[in-house]
Amino acid sequence: MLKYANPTNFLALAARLIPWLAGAAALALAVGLYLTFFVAPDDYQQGASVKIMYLHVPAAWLGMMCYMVMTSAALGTLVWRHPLADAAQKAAAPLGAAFTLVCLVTGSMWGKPMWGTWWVWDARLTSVLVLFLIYLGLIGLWQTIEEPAQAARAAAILTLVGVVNIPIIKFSVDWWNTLHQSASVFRLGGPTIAPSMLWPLLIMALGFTLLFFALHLMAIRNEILSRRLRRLSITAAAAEDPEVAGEAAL
Amino acid sequence: MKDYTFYIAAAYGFAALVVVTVIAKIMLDYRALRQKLTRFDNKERNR
Amino acid sequence: MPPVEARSPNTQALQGISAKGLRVDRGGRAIVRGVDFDLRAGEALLVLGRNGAGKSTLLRALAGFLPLREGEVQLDGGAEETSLAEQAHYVGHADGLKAALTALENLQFWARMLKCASATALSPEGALEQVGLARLGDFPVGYLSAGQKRRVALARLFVAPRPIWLLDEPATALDVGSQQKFAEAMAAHRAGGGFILAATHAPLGLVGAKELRLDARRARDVGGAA
Amino acid sequence: MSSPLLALFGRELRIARSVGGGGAMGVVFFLILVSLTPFAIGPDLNLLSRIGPAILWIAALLSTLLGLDRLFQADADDGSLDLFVMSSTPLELVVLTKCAAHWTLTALPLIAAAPLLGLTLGMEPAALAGVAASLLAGTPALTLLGAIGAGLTAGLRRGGLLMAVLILPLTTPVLIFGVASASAASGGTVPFHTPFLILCGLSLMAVAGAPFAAAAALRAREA
Repeated sequence: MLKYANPTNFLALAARLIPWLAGAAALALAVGLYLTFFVAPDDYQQGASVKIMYLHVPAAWLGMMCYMVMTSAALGTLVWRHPLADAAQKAAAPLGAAFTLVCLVTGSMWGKPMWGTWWVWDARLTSVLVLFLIYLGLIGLWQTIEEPAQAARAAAILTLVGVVNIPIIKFSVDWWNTLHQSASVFRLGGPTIAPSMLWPLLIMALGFTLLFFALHLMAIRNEILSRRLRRLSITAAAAEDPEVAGEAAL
Repeated sequence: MKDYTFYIAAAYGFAALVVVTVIAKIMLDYRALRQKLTRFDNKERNR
Repeated sequence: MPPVEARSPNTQALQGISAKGLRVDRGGRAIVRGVDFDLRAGEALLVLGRNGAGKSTLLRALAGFLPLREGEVQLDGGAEETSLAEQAHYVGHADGLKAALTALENLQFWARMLKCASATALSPEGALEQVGLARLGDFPVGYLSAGQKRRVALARLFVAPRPIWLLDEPATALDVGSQQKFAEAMAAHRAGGGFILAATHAPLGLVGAKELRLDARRARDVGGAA
Repeated sequence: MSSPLLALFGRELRIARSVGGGGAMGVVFFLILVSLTPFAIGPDLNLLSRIGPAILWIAALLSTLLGLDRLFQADADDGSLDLFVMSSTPLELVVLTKCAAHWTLTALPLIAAAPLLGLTLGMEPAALAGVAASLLAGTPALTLLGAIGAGLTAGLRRGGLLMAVLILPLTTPVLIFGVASASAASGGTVPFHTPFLILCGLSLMAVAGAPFAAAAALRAREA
């Protein structure tokens, strides 16, 4: 019975992997933070506020990467009917939403010193906002449909529809942004990044990615356990009537 | 060069807050699920 | 405005219910016409008839969900100014349970919502015991089978006791054991001076119950005190 | 008297929590509506900040109303509504309690989120406070008027849209005085308290009248 053997194998695998991943993530983040605050030079224009970039850009990458993970999980659910795929997809959505939220808020906090307002409808920030809304929609879908298998298929379809639309959204937001080019907007990111600033960025991104995978495995484990609990309580409820003989036959 | 420490602190503070809440939620869910499942096993055994 | 806090209905026990010339319309058509019955404390009335004869309509009218086109219902004894509906329980096809809540939570809610300070009220746990679902208290109702949901709904009768039971096919989805248990509960209710008006096809084991036959074709009341 | 209504209030909150973010869905809808407007109007913050209060109020109006069509539907389907009619607590108070629970679950998060979203429209703090205050005063009226619509359409299949069509015209005064008091907060000819007090009056009128209308609508559903 591959279908049932799989989750238990996964739990054993996860139990081994999670401590390592968590440790590596902590290490990478520590090194990244150290580099960011003590080694990387300030930007000649933006001054020290560029340090927020080391948080903002990795968070944006993670938001995108998480959606790619969900897309492959959606394919796993719909095409190969892999039992763990929908658990992986459901586990990834809140993480994706959290990372995009971090990206949006840190972007706004970086924008305040630059443009004097908390939020600017910059092309990239707006696309990330739409991505954040898509994540919220997916999480809402899972909360509404109780039956796991049905919810998984619905969410998988919505994710795939989303992945087709994200490039279109990106393009149309850029076009929308340039069409209304107003003086107060200038693109985030600035010139090519000097090597001394690139390294901390890559290490921070690595740290975030490791953190994501550690949390993702843990969330999948939770999802498997909660489904097992649901199944157990349904069967237990049905089998709960020793006194009333005829019940099971009904 | 204006002093941006407030914004940097706010940004990193918020990021830390979100990450810690996500980790805490996952860990708490995990513990709650383990407890319920073990309670189920005991109930099964001693029924 | 009747006092919002209903005095406990059985300060003086309800002696009898009598109905004369009841007529209930639905969609402009007389579904039930010329219905008379008289019940004394402890008696039961079986409302019989083919599907569509208006059994449910009559019960829903008595419960106050539908207006009576003609005729009236007399209550003698029992607390004044409280309508029949406030002294009755209605068990219809829908169980009135929230799937997301557990059986206990549902019963605790109904105990407080249909609040009545009568001594014979069972605790939610006791009521579940009465219908043989003691161990299912903390399961979400959504996980229970149709029969179990039905029994949780019937447990509501014990949580906030009221003299009149309006039962619309109470035995559906119940298996033999549960039907037997419920028949005993009904007998106990009648022994305590309660009234039972049940619309049913399956035999409910109501001993010495009066019958009221609503026959759709002749739309005429044939029944009467058996 | 209070214990049945408190029990009902508790049950509503518990159901919304266990069925997943009952309230959260309304806030997400509010967030989406507010973010859609700049896509139509353009990213220019000066323009957006001028019409900010209007955007926030229209979004709040729609998300409050469209969250309401399920208010009585679930109870009508599972038979709880019949039992409410039979309980010794008047149906009007049951309706008022359900509206209070719904208001706490959807309108309060909305009022908390409105100022944050106002930032994305470039509104200054005074206007944000104005919007929050006007929403606090206006949303009870929206919830209660919506409850009348929900009572009328409980049990109908396509109730949601019909309910909005029935009730939206009735909410125009609330919208007018709501936006007026929100804009007045950030300076302008009209002092803040004039439209604001009228808004409070509208809400109080709704609290007094709507439960009777909604209860009558629910009773009429059966006959």
